[in-house]
Amino acid sequence: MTTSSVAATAQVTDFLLSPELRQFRDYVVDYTKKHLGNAAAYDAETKFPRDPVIAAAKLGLLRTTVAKEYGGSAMGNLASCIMLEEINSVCASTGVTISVHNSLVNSLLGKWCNDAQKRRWFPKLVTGEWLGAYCLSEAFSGSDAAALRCEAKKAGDHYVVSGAKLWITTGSEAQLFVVFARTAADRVKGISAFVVEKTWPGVSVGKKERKLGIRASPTTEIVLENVKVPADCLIGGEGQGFTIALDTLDGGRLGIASQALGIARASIDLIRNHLASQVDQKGRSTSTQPDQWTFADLAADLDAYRFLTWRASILRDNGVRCTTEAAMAKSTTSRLANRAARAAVSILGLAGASGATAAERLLRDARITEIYEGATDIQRLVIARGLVSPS
Amino acid sequence: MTTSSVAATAQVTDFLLSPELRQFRDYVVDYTKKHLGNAAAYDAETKFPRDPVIAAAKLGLLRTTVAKEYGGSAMGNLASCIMLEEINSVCASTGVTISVHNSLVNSLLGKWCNDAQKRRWFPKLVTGEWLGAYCLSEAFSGSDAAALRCEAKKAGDHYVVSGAKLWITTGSEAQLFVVFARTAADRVKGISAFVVEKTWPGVSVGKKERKLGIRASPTTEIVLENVKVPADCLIGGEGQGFTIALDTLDGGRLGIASQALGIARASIDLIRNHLASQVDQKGRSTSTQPDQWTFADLAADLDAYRFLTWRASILRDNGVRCTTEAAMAKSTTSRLANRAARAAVSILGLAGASGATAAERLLRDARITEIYEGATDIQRLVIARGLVSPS
Amino acid sequence: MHNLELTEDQELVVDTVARFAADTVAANVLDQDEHRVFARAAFDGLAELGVFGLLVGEASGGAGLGFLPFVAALEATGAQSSSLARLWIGQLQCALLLEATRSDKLDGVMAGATLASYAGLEHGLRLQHGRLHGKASLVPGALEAQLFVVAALSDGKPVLATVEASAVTRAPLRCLGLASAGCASVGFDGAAATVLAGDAAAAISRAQFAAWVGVAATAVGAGFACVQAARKHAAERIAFGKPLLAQEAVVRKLVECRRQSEAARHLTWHAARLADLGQDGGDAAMQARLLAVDAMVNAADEAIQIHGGYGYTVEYHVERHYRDGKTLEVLDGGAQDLLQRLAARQFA
Amino acid sequence: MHNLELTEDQELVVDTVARFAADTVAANVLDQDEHRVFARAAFDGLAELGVFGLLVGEASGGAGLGFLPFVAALEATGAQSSSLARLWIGQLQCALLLEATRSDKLDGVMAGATLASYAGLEHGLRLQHGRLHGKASLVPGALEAQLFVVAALSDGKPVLATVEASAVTRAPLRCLGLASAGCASVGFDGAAATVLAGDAAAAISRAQFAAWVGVAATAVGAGFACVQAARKHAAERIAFGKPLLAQEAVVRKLVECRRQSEAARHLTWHAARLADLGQDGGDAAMQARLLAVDAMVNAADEAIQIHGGYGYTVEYHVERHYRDGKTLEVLDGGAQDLLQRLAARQFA
Repeated sequence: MTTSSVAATAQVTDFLLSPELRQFRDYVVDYTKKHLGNAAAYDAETKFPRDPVIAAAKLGLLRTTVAKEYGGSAMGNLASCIMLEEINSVCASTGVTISVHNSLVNSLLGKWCNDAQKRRWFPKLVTGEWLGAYCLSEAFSGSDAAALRCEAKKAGDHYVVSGAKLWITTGSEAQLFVVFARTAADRVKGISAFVVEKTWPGVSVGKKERKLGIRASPTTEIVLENVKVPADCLIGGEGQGFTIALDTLDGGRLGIASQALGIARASIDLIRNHLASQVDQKGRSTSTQPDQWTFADLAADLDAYRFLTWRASILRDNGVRCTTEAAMAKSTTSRLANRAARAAVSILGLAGASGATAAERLLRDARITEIYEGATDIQRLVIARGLVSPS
Repeated sequence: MTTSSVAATAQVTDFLLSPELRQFRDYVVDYTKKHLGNAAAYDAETKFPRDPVIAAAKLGLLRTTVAKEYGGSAMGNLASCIMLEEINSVCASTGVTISVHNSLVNSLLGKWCNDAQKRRWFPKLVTGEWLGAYCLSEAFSGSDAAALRCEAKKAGDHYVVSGAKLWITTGSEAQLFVVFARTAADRVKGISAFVVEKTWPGVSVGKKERKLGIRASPTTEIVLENVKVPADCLIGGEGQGFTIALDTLDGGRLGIASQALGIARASIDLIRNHLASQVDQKGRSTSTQPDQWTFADLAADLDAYRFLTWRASILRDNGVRCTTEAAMAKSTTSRLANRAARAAVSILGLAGASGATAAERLLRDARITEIYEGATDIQRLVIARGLVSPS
Repeated sequence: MHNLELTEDQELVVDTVARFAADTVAANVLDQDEHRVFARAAFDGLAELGVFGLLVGEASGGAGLGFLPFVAALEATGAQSSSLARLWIGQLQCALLLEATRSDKLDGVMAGATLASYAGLEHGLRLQHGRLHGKASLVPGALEAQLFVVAALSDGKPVLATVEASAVTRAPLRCLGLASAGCASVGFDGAAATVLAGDAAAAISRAQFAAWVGVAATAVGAGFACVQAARKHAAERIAFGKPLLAQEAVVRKLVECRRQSEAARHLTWHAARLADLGQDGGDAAMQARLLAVDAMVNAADEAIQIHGGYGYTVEYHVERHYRDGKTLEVLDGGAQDLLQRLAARQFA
Repeated sequence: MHNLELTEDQELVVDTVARFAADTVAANVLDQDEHRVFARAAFDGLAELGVFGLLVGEASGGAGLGFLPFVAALEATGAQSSSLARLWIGQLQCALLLEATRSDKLDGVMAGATLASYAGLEHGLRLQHGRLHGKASLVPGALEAQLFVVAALSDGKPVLATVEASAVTRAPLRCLGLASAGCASVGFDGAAATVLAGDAAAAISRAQFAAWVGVAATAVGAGFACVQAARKHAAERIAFGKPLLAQEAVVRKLVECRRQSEAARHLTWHAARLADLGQDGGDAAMQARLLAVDAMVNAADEAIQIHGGYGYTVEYHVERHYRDGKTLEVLDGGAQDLLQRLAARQFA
């Protein structure tokens, strides 16, 4: 575990972040203020936030989950979560781009690739020259990931990969794809993971989805037609794909949990500002009790579920399996994000729905957090399985 | 702050309790197993759990919030919370007795009394020879505590205290009362705090409430008829009473939050056991998805809100004001306890309502946690006030 | 109060029951509940009003007035006592079952001379060679019943049978709620049973329906009663210099609770109307039962909160409604069973 | 489908609208919504059906058919397009207001020749010396309206006035929902207004009522549509070797959603019935509106979840219903306003 170096010292002591992490958070806040001002425009125009992502790369935000020997900053999962909460509180499309790059692609490569593979791809990934995408879902396999059909047939020193991957975040912008494909019939043990580069013959970007939210993050189909994938692009061993996919998703879920925290916080801040603005001529609050109650409940849950997210991140940073804890973090934060965004629209009223404030965008962006990288329903079953009959 | 000695070292590191606290928790669990087996009978017979409380005293559980120089173990608020979660997961009547004794009475005396006062009362309180009660509420002042009418008239070297205090936990069993009374007309600044001993002339136990739950914890009226209270029983200065009351309630709320956590956990454990018992002949689970979902959501919230409670406790242990954080802890945990207990009754069905399991008692006990030591509604306003216009 | 377009006969029954509930039942309900005293006098009072044959056809000696007045009268009863309402529902279920199977025990049950309890299929009882096996873990009225009407499986098929109380083993329960309803567990232990003739499945369905709309109406009445009680307390209780009722959040809760009970009431009426028209009101009845009980529990919960410490004592009605609501929820198979039935009917 | 005991005339209108909605409206609704195209053709289609005078008395040239067919027809419309339903509601509110004030503009509005938008008191507009001041920050239909009917305060009292579209400043909005309803902000900036005669307060109340039951019916229709769409997807989508619909938790959600919309529907009908009987249906209408919109948002939310990634795309209807539901919620003063009104009416 190359990313576990941070865990030598405590990251959170008595519920306070370490000074290093607080400093890092300030650094990220500075980035969001300088570079994410156009979030609403990117959304309206469904335009990929290229400049913000490049700026993030320059500031080193695309290498937090990569070991130092490969050019990363090895800050680990908790640092990534803190970063992602800040970024997503301003722009969820930028947020998910970075989350997938760091929490899915870089983390996966760092944990499962051999040294040669890491030396081959990390130089481009840590600088943001390349963005990464994670290609697991297909038209007929979403929550039921093991039902995937994409095929990888061994042919000498390479594999021939064919299939269509759906719902690929950053699909049209990524240069490196982690592709899960079937090397054998066995439902679970027949799945293997590969790195596929965009420029290889047979790789193409298919249909682009038009979505409710995170509209500036391109979600596309990735079509693989008889793509010759060199055998040295196999990640881990044949048949390890499903294990890799699930393990990686534990980390990915922490990224999405952090996205949800960011969206929730932004929504709660809108409500707070609205309440603060409701004063009579003498400066006394005229906000209604029911609105204050809603705000109070949301604010308490924000703190509570952030702790769940941090806890799971630290476990992962320490190399401890955190499947149940990550599922708790994702299922609670994603529901909170939706609840908070809906409340913001309700409480802001016409200003919440008209587009005059960020509320309506937050509501649309929030909705994806309950769906991708493991739907809420699946998270609940994961938690129940983890706690009712511990394995 | 005599109780802050524990805060020199971290109590919770990366969301894990310190070894000392884990050891202490085991110690308390051992107590609950040995001494709280008759919780259901005490409840059915509305009988004060005297033996369990005496056993707790012998094990030193009534002195955790008292400084060592006065015979306490100075373990602080977090340790108390951990203890109270365990005790309340088995018997909420025993739990609230200890919570009031430790979190309200002992904490208050330790923080606000002078040395002579402490030397006078703590020897009896830390051994459990005396139990303490906290007398703030009256018939016409509950949430609106500053509306209290109980009078304390200065007369030379003593005060004459008259009034009736309502909803006094441990009322009929306590030997020492902290009584809030009015020494001047000013709504807030006219309130002072006194120690009143049960044996003093004019002190009597009034009506005993018949309640939905915590039936084994006697809730009574305490009637004060021209009680001569020596001036050296005034706590702090005249007019400091309301400040003392509110500050103490921050700690008390952590006790009740812990009670709620215990009740929630016991309810969730009932659901877990029920789900685990639902298997077919081949050992496959036959529990329903909706029940698993309910369980998963409750289990995640239990962890989340426990962190809120621990955070506030640590702040208080460190001498940092935690009014907002304590309100977050109490409002979330108390609602969770009720939600969990209601779910347990629903999921256990007839066995949940018939008295065949603890579910129905948990449901009845849980309901008080949203009411006493600051109703949920008030906690929400406290949170909103704390966060919307920080003072 | 209602908007049911009842006939004069129906209206008379409803008004009579409503008066009886408000005048007579209300007087003892707190005390009886606290001390777990069986609501004998109230049951006898209902018997005198002749309402146990409300749903039984005139040909069988009943009033044949249908479900509409039943739900309206139960709403009034539920406002005072869920224990009594549940006893009434059980007695009426037994009457319906005995009517359908042409049992000679019908008259005694309709008259209230025989206190009868119904144990439904949810208890998993079995009938073999004329004897009943199994245990019903919680049956309202069972402690005082003279007669049990039992739905059981015989060779995997539903059958109906009657069992004399003397043939069973009963144990009183410290139930969460319905403390005046004589709830008990009933062990059948091979008790001799009289198997009833006729279409058991159809009769059981009708008895279930009666419980669904009956409990729904009871819960609607109790839900409104909680709102009413909370409103009264909030109007009288002064905090921070004004009545609680002047606090927006308090009133908001009451508005929300009332809205839920109102919606449940309309679904209940809809189900009753459909049944009286000879149509299938099953979906509406189950939906109404689910919504009404949720609304009752929620209203009781909020009413307790508005009462503060007072609401936690047995001197006010709201804690009783809270316990009764949760107890009503788990009876008749519980909410889970209804949701599964609805799922099968609507989405299979 | 319904159980409303409509007259033949009423039934005809409802069936015609339902067919029009299912056949014609449904075809373009996704595309128009995605590209924020105004539902002109559908509006004109409704005009051709002559439904803008549905609530206007026969003496004034309307159909005078009352609220029952209105809510039934709007439910069918809401199942397809909340944008169109909201346009209809606005047009009909204007017709009611113009009828009450005997305005000569009524005929054009009833015929649909004049597209009219209503800006209610919630916008805080003021009338002084025959000119309107203030800004309405979100008005459905405003972008395309030829005529505005405006409720404003004049010396603190409510008045009604009409304003020509040419006199106001309009800005299109990227609203959360109702993307085909031509939502815009409207600046009145001293626009010359024609003050309408008659009892403004009474007319405004009636227009409010029409919006409450109208939005309630729209949301009921959309709520059921979400359940239907989710059911369809769940029946087709295979996961873990079986259709989603075979998963208990999925069906449970659908049962719950349907139950909520069903309850809201009955409250809506109840409100409409009371109004048609000349009674006060205000409480029921507000309760119905609150419940129906909540049920719609919840159903859309669950339907998106059941659709998974597909539900997040604009190719399915459910994300549109989600946005539309939240947008319907904040119009007409929003849920807060309704709750405050109910509080004042029920607990003051």
